Amino acid sequence: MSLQLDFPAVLERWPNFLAGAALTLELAAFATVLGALFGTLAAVGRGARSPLIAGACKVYVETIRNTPLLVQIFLVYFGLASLGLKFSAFTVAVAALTINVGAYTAEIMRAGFEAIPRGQIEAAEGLALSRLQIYWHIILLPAIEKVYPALTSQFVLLMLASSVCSQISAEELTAVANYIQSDTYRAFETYIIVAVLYVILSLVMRAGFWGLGLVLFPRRRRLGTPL
Amino acid sequence: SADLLDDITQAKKIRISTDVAIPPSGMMDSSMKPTGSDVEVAQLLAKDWGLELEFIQTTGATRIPNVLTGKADIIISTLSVTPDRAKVIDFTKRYATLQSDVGCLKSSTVKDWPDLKDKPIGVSRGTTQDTTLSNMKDKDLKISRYDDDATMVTAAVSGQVDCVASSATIINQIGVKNPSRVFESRIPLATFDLAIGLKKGEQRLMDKLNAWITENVKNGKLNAIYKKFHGVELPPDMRS
Amino acid sequence: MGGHLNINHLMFLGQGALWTIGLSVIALIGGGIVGFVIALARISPLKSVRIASGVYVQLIQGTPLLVILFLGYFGLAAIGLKVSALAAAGASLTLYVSAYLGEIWRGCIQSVPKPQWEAAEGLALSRTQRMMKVILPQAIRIATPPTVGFMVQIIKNTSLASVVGFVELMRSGQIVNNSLFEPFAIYAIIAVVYFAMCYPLSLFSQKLERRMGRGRSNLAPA
Amino acid sequence: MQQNPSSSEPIVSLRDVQKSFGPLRVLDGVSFAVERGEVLALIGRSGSGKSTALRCIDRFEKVDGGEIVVCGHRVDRPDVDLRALRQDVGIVFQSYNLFPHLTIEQNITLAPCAVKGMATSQARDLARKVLAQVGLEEKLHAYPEQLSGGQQQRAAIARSLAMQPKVMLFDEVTSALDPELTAEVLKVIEQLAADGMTMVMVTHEMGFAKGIADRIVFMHRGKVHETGPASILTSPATPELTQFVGTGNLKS
Amino acid sequence: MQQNPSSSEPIVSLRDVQKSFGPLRVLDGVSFAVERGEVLALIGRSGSGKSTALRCIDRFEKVDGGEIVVCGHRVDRPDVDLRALRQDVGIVFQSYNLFPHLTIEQNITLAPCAVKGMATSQARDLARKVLAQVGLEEKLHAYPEQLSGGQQQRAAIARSLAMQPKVMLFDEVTSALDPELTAEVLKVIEQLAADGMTMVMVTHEMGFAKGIADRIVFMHRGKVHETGPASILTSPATPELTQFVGTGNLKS
Ligand SMILES: Nc1ncnc2c1ncn2[C@@H]1O[C@H](COP(=O)(O)OP(=O)(O)OP(=O)(O)O)[C@@H](O)[C@H]1O
Ligand SMILES: Nc1ncnc2c1ncn2[C@@H]1O[C@H](COP(=O)(O)OP(=O)(O)OP(=O)(O)O)[C@@H](O)[C@H]1O
Ligand SMILES: [Mg+2]
Ligand SMILES: [Mg+2]
Repeated sequence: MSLQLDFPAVLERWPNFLAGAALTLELAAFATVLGALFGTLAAVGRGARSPLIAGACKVYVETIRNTPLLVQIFLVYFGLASLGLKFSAFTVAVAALTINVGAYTAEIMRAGFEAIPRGQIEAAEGLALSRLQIYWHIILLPAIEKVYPALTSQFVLLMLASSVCSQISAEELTAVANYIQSDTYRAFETYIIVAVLYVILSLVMRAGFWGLGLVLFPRRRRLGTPL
Repeated sequence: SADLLDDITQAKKIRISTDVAIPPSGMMDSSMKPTGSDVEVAQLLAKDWGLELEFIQTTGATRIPNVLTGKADIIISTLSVTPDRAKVIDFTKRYATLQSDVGCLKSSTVKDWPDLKDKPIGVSRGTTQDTTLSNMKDKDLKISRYDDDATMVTAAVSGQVDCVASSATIINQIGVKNPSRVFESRIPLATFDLAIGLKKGEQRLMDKLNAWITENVKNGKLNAIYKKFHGVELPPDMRS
Repeated sequence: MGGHLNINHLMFLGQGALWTIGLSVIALIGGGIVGFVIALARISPLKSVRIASGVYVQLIQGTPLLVILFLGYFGLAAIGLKVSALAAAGASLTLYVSAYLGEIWRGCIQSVPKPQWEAAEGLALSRTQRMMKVILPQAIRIATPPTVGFMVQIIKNTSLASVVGFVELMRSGQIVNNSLFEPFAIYAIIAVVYFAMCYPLSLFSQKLERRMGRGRSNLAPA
Repeated sequence: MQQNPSSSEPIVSLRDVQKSFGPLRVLDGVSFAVERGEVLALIGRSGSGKSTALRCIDRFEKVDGGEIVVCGHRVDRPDVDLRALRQDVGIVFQSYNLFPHLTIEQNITLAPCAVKGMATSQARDLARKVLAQVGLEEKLHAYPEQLSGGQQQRAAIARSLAMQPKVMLFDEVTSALDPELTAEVLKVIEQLAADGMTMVMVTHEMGFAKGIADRIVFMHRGKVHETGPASILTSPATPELTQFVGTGNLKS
Repeated sequence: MQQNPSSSEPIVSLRDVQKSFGPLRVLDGVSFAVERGEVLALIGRSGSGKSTALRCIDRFEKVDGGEIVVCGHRVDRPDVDLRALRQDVGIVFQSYNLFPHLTIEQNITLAPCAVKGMATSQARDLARKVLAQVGLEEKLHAYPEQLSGGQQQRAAIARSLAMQPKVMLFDEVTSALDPELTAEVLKVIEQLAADGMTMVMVTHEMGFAKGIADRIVFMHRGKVHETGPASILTSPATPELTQFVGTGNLKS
């Protein structure tokens, strides 16, 4: 062993860790809610009859999915500033994460839409429901139900990916870790603690989504079929 | 491996942990070769000792872990001497100094600490400037921490922050990058000694490094390097 | 320092892109081999093996790659193993990729309809024979599109290897930016290069998926 | 667009309807009409175009040529008011297509509330009424997957009934069911016929077609090959129908 | 483990077999036996446990109690040699379950080569032989998806035959097929029966059961409710069977 481990020295800084974890969770929560809305709209847009809307949604989804989040964050952060628009690091981080996860949500939701059997839509058409009513009553919730595991995994990944927000001065968990380890010079201990915290955060998120699933899908709850 | 110095001599190679993303101490020239004051100091050292030189690329945050875990032999990377750091690694004598200031946009009205209230100050995370500002709890400062100097300077150049805490050299650099955003030093922060860092308990290597620094301060070579990149000379008390 | 974007900068970025590709290949091969073992372990008849591999996947998937890379780089050194940055990054990426590919492939293996397993069983094939001759050939078809799709994630995620001193595409962009300070232009170039590497793979994966979708709908009801 | 059809006019009429999928001509000049209160059975071997004909009536497929009039709607025209048409026509498919995430009651009340703007309480009463019609009152709050196939199919019929259509279309509504479940669904349809509902049904159940249909239309290769009262099943005029009822008997 | 069953012993025998899924008792003391060369039809309404009984015979389900002996294998015992058992038993399901990535020939030769170590050329001859038996020689090199449902089902039967089983199990092998395709599959099974193959078949085709089965086992609520020669279908002893064949007749 060329290195002595000293966890207490690092654990002393628990209020900082806690604040970082809280900010990570906050970033993830905002981006999840906004990204889910945004992505669902983009998914609907990709199926739009207007080739302009469908094309724009496709370009958005493909551009985001094929470039790293870090690059996107830098482009948003420095791009906005170059335009003379100044927002807090938190706002920019949430915006960039939303744009990012929105693209993935759009792809997942589209798969969900496509997984709705044709017969369901025909049955609804046969009942004289309008296009909008069909989307709202027949497609949306069952589609979400079908892709719920994929969606929740994507949002947990988003939470983990938010670690790159440290680069634009958002003091989330990884930023705190960098700060603490350059302060205490206990890098190894710091990162082990942070890894544990991330695992806990992802478990917390999964538990949260499980609970949300119970609320969203009353049938699953009543029939006891797990997601 | 009884002794790091023996290891180095035997390998005929010295591995130096240097951040090449913190101009003007470490950076890339237009043909993308490492250059900067720390880079030249490292090159001088290797040449004097007749060793092959290997740069271990690092960021501000990984400078110290690199020597602690034996991935590099020594650090030459604007490492300022602080009591906290001295608990973990050993420092040689200083080979240069670093004047740190709070610099602001030329057009801003900031004169002293109270004017900084609610103005985000850009700083490189985990640097001595960061620690110094973070300890001024009474002053109600708003600190924006970036992962390295480059990102911080980019933030200043692009307009995300109007104040930065950094070395005087870097503060002056900002205006060069973007003439419409010239920064100047407004509030002096501290002067730090920069030293070479190495793992604790390597006394023989430490002695040899100290001797080398003493000699090169005396013959003016270190001063020449400093002046070349920072535009000013080392402080008088160091040159005499 | 300073000046304008010149051919040297572009060469430097190109070199970074090569490293990105190299790291991706290492991650894919290493992660693929370990991931295959994980996938089999996740459906093992032994409960202990299933649980152990499940915990492994949960742990890795619950930790940001940045942190895994850091632990891999300094952690291995801390326990006395001298490894190069390449080996450390390769090992960390392998761990990371294996957890995800393992899960993807497990899903594909299990999505081979249950009657296929039963039909193979009814023909007296042994467990290994069922796996090798009936299930895996079908699973590979199902697995190809998501695997190609995941390669895109690998390419993008190698950008984090910069924290352990790798000058891959992202880091080379940062370094060039340090001498030019034109963040918007440089990051836009980086984005374009990443896009050029990733988009063909995405397209390919989508094409495979579509082609397979057609084939699958023709299969016997299960 | 909708005219009140005078009682002398047929509720559904097809004239020389043409329909191709790509190169495949599926309907090749199909004509028949359904009078008010009549039950018409569409029979024919697999692929003869029965389902396609039925789907054209409710405009799930656009026709290439010919004329379709349903309750006064010109279904062949591109400007037909689809939602008005579908309020007059109820359609039930082989795969029941209940909405899995809604209870039976929600399945039934959805369209009356959303399309006709019916008040929730009124729609609930309606749901109870139509469920009673198909003998499923007690399943009001169950989810589709909690019902057997036959019950699901009856619920689907109830859902259509709740829109109070003027004509009902059935596409092999029992072919996914086993004999006992088939029997309960057929009983419901029999009752509907007795109540005077106009119906067009595609079916493989020759016995049932014989028992309930006022008229049989036998389709063969996209054409109406033979048509007449139920008795044509026992004494077919064409060799094709003879062969068809022959193989159908294998099921007995 | 395997003993050569003397010709007086039944090939398949179930004695007081019990099987529950969770709280649901699906088999509640089922006993019957099948002699060499006999064709036994398992009938009963949906959910009565027919498929489960069949699956227990080939050990796709473990029984909770009772005794099952198949070709000398004690199937109820935990230490039964599964692969030996399945070489003696062929099973064909409703969903044909051909391996979609293999040609028909490869589907057929896979098990003989992999399990019995047969030489490839010999296995190919065998494939040709069994395909001829089901009338599909010309489809040797086709992939499953290129065949119709009836052809796929016949290929699945051929695949089972290639293992030269002592007894064949069929679980509603025609219920996914339409009448015409059903007829071609039933013809193949009839031929097998004529060749003396021992068979247990779950079926809904009453007419077919009547024509081919040496014995009928009518299951009801997890029990063997009535058993006897084919004639019990026309003159049932219990009210349950009466009702069952009654509804079944609706199909004619
Ligand atoms: N959407 C479609 N695209 C292409 N071909 C189609 C489509 N729908 C039906 N067909 C073809 O049209 C022909 C007639 O189909 P249809 O479903 O009307 O037959 P059917 O008489 O209802 O048969 P079945 O008794 O099997 O339901 C078939 O050959 C079918 O493959
Ligand atoms: N794996 C299983 N887990 C739980 N319940 C099961 C399982 N398999 C069958 N059952 C239940 O056992 C009962 C008997 O099923 P089985 O499939 O044997 O009936 P069956 O007579 O073959 O009916 P059908 O004619 O519909 O095929 C049914 O209620 C079924 O839901
Ligand atoms: Mg049809
Ligand atoms: Mg069954």
